[in-house]
Amino acid sequence: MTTEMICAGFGGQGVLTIGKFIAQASMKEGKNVSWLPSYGPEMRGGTANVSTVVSDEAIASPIVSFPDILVALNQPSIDKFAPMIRPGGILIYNTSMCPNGCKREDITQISAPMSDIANEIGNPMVLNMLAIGVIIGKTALIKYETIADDLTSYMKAKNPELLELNLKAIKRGIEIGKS
Amino acid sequence: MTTEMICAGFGGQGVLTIGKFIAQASMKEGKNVSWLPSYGPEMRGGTANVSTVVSDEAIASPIVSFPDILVALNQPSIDKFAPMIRPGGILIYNTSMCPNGCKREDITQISAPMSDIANEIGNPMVLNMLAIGVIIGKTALIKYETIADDLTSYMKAKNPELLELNLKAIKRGIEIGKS
Amino acid sequence: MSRITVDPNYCKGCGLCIAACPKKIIRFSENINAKGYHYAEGFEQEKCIACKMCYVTCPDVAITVEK
Amino acid sequence: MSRITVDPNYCKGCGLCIAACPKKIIRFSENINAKGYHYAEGFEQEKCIACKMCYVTCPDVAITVEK
Amino acid sequence: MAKILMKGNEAVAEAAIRSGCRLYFAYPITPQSELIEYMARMMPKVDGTFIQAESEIAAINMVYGAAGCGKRVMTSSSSPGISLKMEGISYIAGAELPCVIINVQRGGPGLGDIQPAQGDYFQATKGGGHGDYRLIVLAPSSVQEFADMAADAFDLADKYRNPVMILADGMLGQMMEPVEFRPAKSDEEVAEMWKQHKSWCINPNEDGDKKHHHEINSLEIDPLVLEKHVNNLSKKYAEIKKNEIRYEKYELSDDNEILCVAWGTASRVVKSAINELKKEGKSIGLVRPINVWPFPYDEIAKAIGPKVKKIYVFELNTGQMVDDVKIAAAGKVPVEFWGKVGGVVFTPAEIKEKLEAALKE
Amino acid sequence: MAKILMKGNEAVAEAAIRSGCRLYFAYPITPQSELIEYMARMMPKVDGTFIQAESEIAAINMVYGAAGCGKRVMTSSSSPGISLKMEGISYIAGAELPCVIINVQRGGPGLGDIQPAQGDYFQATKGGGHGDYRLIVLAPSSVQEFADMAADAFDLADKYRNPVMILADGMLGQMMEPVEFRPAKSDEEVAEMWKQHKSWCINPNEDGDKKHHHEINSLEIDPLVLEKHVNNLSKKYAEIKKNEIRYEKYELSDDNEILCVAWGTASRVVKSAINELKKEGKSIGLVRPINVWPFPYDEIAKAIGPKVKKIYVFELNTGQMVDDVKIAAAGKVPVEFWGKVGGVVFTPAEIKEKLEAALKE
Amino acid sequence: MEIIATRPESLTQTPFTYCPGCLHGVAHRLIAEAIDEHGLINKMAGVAPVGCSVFAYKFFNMDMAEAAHGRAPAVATGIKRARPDMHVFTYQGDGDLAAIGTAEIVHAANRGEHISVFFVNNAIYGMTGGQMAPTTLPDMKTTTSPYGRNTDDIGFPIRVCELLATLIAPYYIERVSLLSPADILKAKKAVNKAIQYNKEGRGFTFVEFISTCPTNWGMDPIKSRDWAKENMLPFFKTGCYRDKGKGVE
Amino acid sequence: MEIIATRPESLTQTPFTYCPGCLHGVAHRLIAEAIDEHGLINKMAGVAPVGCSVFAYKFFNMDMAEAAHGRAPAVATGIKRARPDMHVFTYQGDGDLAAIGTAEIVHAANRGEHISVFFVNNAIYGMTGGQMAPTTLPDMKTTTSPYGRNTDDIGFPIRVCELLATLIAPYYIERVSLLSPADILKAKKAVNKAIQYNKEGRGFTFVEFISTCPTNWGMDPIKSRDWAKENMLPFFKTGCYRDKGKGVE
Ligand SMILES: Cc1ncc(C[n+]2csc(CCOP(=O)(O)OP(=O)(O)O)c2C)c(N)n1
Ligand SMILES: Cc1ncc(C[n+]2csc(CCOP(=O)(O)OP(=O)(O)O)c2C)c(N)n1
Ligand code: SF4
Ligand code: SF4
Ligand code: SF4
Ligand code: SF4
Ligand code: SF4
Ligand code: SF4
Ligand SMILES: [Mg+2]
Ligand SMILES: [Mg+2]
Repeated sequence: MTTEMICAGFGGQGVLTIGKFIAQASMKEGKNVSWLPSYGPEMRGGTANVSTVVSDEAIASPIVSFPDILVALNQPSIDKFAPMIRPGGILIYNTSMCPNGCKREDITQISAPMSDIANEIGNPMVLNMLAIGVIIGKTALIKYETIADDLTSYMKAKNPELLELNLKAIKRGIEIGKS
Repeated sequence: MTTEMICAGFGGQGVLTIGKFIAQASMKEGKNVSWLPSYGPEMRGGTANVSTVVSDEAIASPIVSFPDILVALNQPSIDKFAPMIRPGGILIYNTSMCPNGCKREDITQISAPMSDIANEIGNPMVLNMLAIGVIIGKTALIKYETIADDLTSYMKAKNPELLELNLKAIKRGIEIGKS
Repeated sequence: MSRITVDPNYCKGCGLCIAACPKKIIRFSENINAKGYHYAEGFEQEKCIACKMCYVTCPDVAITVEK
Repeated sequence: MSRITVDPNYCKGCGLCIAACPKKIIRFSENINAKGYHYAEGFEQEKCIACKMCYVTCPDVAITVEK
Repeated sequence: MAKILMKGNEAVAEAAIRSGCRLYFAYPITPQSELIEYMARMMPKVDGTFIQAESEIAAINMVYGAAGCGKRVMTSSSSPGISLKMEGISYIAGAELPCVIINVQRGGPGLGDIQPAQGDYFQATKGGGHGDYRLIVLAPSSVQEFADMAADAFDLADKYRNPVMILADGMLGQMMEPVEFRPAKSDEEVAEMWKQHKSWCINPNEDGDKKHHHEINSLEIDPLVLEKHVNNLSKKYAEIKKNEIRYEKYELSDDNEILCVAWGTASRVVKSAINELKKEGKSIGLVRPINVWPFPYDEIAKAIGPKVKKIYVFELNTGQMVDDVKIAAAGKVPVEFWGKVGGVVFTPAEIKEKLEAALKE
Repeated sequence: MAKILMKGNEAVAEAAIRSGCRLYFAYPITPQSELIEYMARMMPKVDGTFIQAESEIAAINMVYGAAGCGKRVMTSSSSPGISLKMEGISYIAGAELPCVIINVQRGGPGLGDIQPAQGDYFQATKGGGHGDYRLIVLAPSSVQEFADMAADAFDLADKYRNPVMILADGMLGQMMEPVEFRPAKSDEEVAEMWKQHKSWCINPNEDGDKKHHHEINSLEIDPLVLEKHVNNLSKKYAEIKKNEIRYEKYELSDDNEILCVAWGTASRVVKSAINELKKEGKSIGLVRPINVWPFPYDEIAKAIGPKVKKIYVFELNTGQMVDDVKIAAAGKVPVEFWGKVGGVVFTPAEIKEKLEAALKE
Repeated sequence: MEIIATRPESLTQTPFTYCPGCLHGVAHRLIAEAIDEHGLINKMAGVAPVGCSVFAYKFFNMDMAEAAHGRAPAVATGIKRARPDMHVFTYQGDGDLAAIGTAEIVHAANRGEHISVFFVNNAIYGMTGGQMAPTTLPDMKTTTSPYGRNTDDIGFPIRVCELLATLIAPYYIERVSLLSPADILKAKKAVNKAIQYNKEGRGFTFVEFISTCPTNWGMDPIKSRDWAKENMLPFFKTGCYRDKGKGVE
Repeated sequence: MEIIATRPESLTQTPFTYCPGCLHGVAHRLIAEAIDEHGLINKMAGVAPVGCSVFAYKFFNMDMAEAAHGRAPAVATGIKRARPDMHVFTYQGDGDLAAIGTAEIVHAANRGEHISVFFVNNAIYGMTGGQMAPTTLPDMKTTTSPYGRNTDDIGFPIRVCELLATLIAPYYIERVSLLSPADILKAKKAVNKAIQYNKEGRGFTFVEFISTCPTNWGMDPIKSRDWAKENMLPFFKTGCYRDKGKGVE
């Protein structure tokens, strides 16, 4: 099976990291993965996006034209990428920054005021972890444990508090995803 | 018919000009001609040489490997090029600067103390005209009149005296060539 | 009587005009423009002395000053 | 007692050493070398003061000075 | 070693350091800047040299100097910057210096854009510089291969005293994939490696040998001497052609109705299309040149199965390698080309469509 | 006009001036320096501009600027200097600017030597610069043709808004042959010529048109826009391929036992050998591509007479155009190559020997 | 009411692509105003560099050429020589002008080429993501000097005005700052003078702007100005290095 | 009798390919002597340029690299960085260093690269047959300035020492002349100092030689020296432009 995902948002929202953590965890779970960011001056001030592919087979092309999953953290990302979601695919979006939402009915939509929830949790920076949680909750693409291990080994020494916030955000995201 | 000629000598001896005047006169007489100098730093201080081809047909290659005529104004030129003269070809050389001459017997050799004769005529610079004369005298490759016209149109206004010396040198050369 | 107009199509909300205005009569709008920036806007325009400092500082040439 | 030797393999007959010698004891040889140059040679070497000016000037490093 | 998720640009830099590269000179350009930035961070940690040169030209000439000392040295750039290195590369090839050059290709011509492309195939394989020389050119199609090729490239460069180019593209440079590194050379190994070049390279005259005089040089003013030199180069290139053909066979069989040829990034997309068509019962094979110079002419000729009615070449350019494929095919079957340009990467669906049309012909 | 005996380097310069070239930027290099020196002498006399640039790179970028004004502009160099222009040429092609570039080739690679060679065929015809672009490449084989090509080159450049290269060599540059010039364009004609480019080039906004805004540019950051641009370039190149194939047939006949293909200086020598063999009753034909890009693939294929058992390609390099000939031959008959390198020019005798051996096979 | 300040005619309507608070825009405006004020809009041609200001060819409302990285002065030379009846300027960043384009700027200046060069010094490569520039300050961290610019290893920032002032031909060379409204007003005078001299055909004119790169410096626009004032101005002294019109040689 | 002056060991036995009276040979000898005197023959590597001194790689008796035209400082950088235990010099002409190689010399100097650069200024391109150099004097005729260098059109000669002295890193910069035995003796001191500083690892050292080109100037060796004294020395002032060892900054 192959899952193709695009994560998109404003420059500072950490969308590249969403893709990276998903790819990294999938890799640890034995999958083939690829991660391809948009790059260059288009990023400046504007929007950033990343294509992530997770597959049991070798990955032919890391370019995702028709995503199975789109994570959109702002409205321009919905406007640009939502039309390309495969019928039956999933759109996860942040209502705090997507006033207009998406009109498609042939896809599953999950939305939450993610920016607000992140602030609630205590740090706007955990927005991307929240999104990861939603993906896990909705799709079981990766296991919570894998990513929790990853984060722990990476942040425990440096910043145990932030680690806690991050894990909290993921868990909260999982809830949203499952609901 | 095709005549291939190499003229060679020290840098200041005007060998390139010999080739040029022969080529120019032949052109005026309706022949196909080409003129190809040695070039680049090898010329510096060292010897200069030029390949001239005169032909009734289109000239395939302007490079002369086996000359019909070699004009050598110094010994190194004999040493370098005389071995390549076609059997039956002609070597014209300047005994003033070629103490060792050339040992080949399968070619016609014409020699004279050309530097001394040039001085006699009144100007060491006419050495190359002398050589042209020898070529004309020996081979009738071009007509005296053609080259005399050329020289006249070119020098009459600027330097009538030098013109006279030049013509004198050519005539003297023709005598040598014929003898 | 003077006033400024900020063109939201150009403004990127950098805040340099706000810092430059001697009268402190520029602020960020509550609205965002198409690029997502809270653009600048003048307020209490009666205080404007048409000193053009806002215009001079604005890197996006978004401001028009009238007098 | 001093003297100079000019190596004809290096000398190009530029004459700079001749101009440089305070004692005027360098001249062009009547012979030419392989490259066709009348190379320099010392004469009246008893006058040489080993000042090395000839060596210093020679662009082809053709001169050896002995003392 | 466990697999690490890494950008191609960083993976190849890391692999180069592990293979003993301690000198790296380059100038920033998108989409290869992560490579130079990685080197900037890492070289000081291994006592290596990183210099951001004043230009690509300076960088390649620094490489010339360091390679002239027999040391493992690398530079990298992207298309316009590589064009600026052409004179320098010709000098390096002429002087027979081992070094590694990476081109993370982008869309051209001119300033073009910064998206992945394969428009520099001709430049890399036919000599974009003047004169008769050849680079060994390796064309990766995954981050893992990109990294592996760094090590291979240094070994090939040393073996043949020849510059080696890795011809990647913006996609391979920017994407992350899992990568596993070969073991790193120890400091001692690195320190010793240059000695294989001691007989010709610049190095201190430790034993005061009066005859110690090595010349790093591509000039031979006497044409007969230059002729000999160029003929020797040709012999070396012939040797490389004999030894260093590398290619991948994918789904080749006697049933193949079409034979595809594609390299680098393009080949991944083609594979994907072949897989799809296989599911539909169509047999299509692929030859992927791994080294694009020397080129697997004979191998492609041999891969033309009995039922193949056409060779289809797909590239991210207007048709470059297709010339080599035509030479390989030598008229046996028609050779068709389709490509995308300007930094646009074709999709598996597009390739599938082209192949389906060809199957129907 | 009477014929004048003139060096190729000078004849082409004179012809360029006569064709309306009033801007010339270059950097000295042997064996093309007489060209720059001629321009230095003559440009002031026609109120033209001659600038000795600080480098070949500066020169080609000055050309970019002047060509961007729609004016007839030229640069020239020899092999290493041409390599330095690769980035600039790619820009000029990308921005579709008309200009003329002369390469008086010498022996390579690297500093090589200064004698005639044909080692830059690949660079000229396949794009030594990055990205997908093409130069129109004219390959003279005599001083007369060299001069004529200057005029042709400017016309082609203007017609297609494309850089045109004249690919000569040290022999053609240095030798004198009789040359007859086409009539010179009048000052008025020269002054008017740029106007064909008025709609896109840099020029004063005489009527104060508010929309007057021309961009000389090769950048398209959006890949879809760049794709379109490159596809348009491809269409233009296809048009050029259709219109601008030029080649010479020499002694072609149905009796030909061998078909030779050679270009430029090399072709002269081959003709000589063919003539000799003709005297001995052997029939050998020659196709000489006059424009080496676009290349006369079909014309060569057609020239393969019924008795031809081999195509023999002779070049002053290690084998470059031979690739194109192989594509043209498409396996119909074997293609053999022989060449000389390093600035050594083969002799008619050597070619004859090769052909005799081939006839005996 | 009357408009007393608004977008100059010499700018197109296209919004700049610069980051918020990036001073490239200020430099653009000053140049455009000077062109307007000298009535040169219809006789001016500009040359854009490769750098963040690569799109300058879209922003100036006149014929523009986009040059290869570093080669703008050569391109401008070609234009000016082809079109002596036009006026020509280049706009270049510090990587473009002081690194890869060193030879071109030195020689255009040395020829006394009749062009105006506007040089934006932000001590970094903005476009490519914050690499070290020739003008990067000692110990300053960039993505290619991650441990700070080590002057023992790679030397000090190049001061371009001082360097060009060793040449004889340049007519006018001045360094200004864009770091405060007052500085911008001074900078405007320098830009106007350069364009005026250009109009009068005096020769080579050069204005260096001390600028910022909020994005790659990782500071907000206001902080980055302060940082530049504190750190760049002491090293890059503003002032006039050559003004033949005023006898400053 | 004892030999008090003869060919230094650091020269090979190969005769120079220069024209008679060409002062390239004097510069070679001074460098070779300095290498001998500092005992560096076995630890020195040299870089030859493209120019008449292209064959310098044959003349210096040590490991040598022949660089592409203008790129010797970059090549030397590569060598020095690869072999910090060796000492490195470049030898360059005025076309090589001050035209095509402008960027490379400025940046090698600016990095304070630990190399010695020897720069032979003969105001012309010797190798290629007498074209104009960046250092060609005003009104001087060359094959590419056949009517004399027109300073209105193409500016004035570049004074490289003055230009490099605007950079901070260079340790030693001096201009000397080779135009008389006395000058040569002074030049020898400068060369020795450069090599000594190089040996001591002090940094970038630079010596410019005012030289001649009898062949392309069309003068005999003695006349060409006189011409240079009269015409070049007033423009290219000899002297020390930087000596950090002596506090000359
Ligand atoms: C030949 C070449 N080399 C490198 C690049 C990549 N490049 C684009 S912009 C740039 C640097 C720009 O820095 P600067 O000139 O300081 O301008 P800024 O972005 O800071 O305004 C570089 C290296 C290129 N496009 N072409
Ligand atoms: C890239 C390149 N451009 C041009 C040349 C031709 N060239 C060889 S030497 C030279 C100039 C040499 O002049 P200079 O540096 O002053 O040295 P000199 O001969 O006067 O000592 C030139 C232009 C070349 N070899 N390579
Ligand atoms: S013109 Fe002056 S007072 Fe008015 S808003 Fe602008 S800065 Fe403030
Ligand atoms: S300075 Fe300009 S861009 Fe910045 S906030 Fe004010 S109006 Fe907007
Ligand atoms: S050492 Fe002095 S005195 Fe002796 S020959 Fe030489 S210059 Fe003359
Ligand atoms: S200076 Fe040297 S080369 Fe010149 S004449 Fe004297 S010995 Fe000979
Ligand atoms: S990256 Fe820096 S220089 Fe470039 S636009 Fe952004 S702030 Fe300005
Ligand atoms: S051409 Fe000039 S610089 Fe070159 S060797 Fe001869 S005299 Fe010396
Ligand atoms: Mg910058
Ligand atoms: Mg010189």
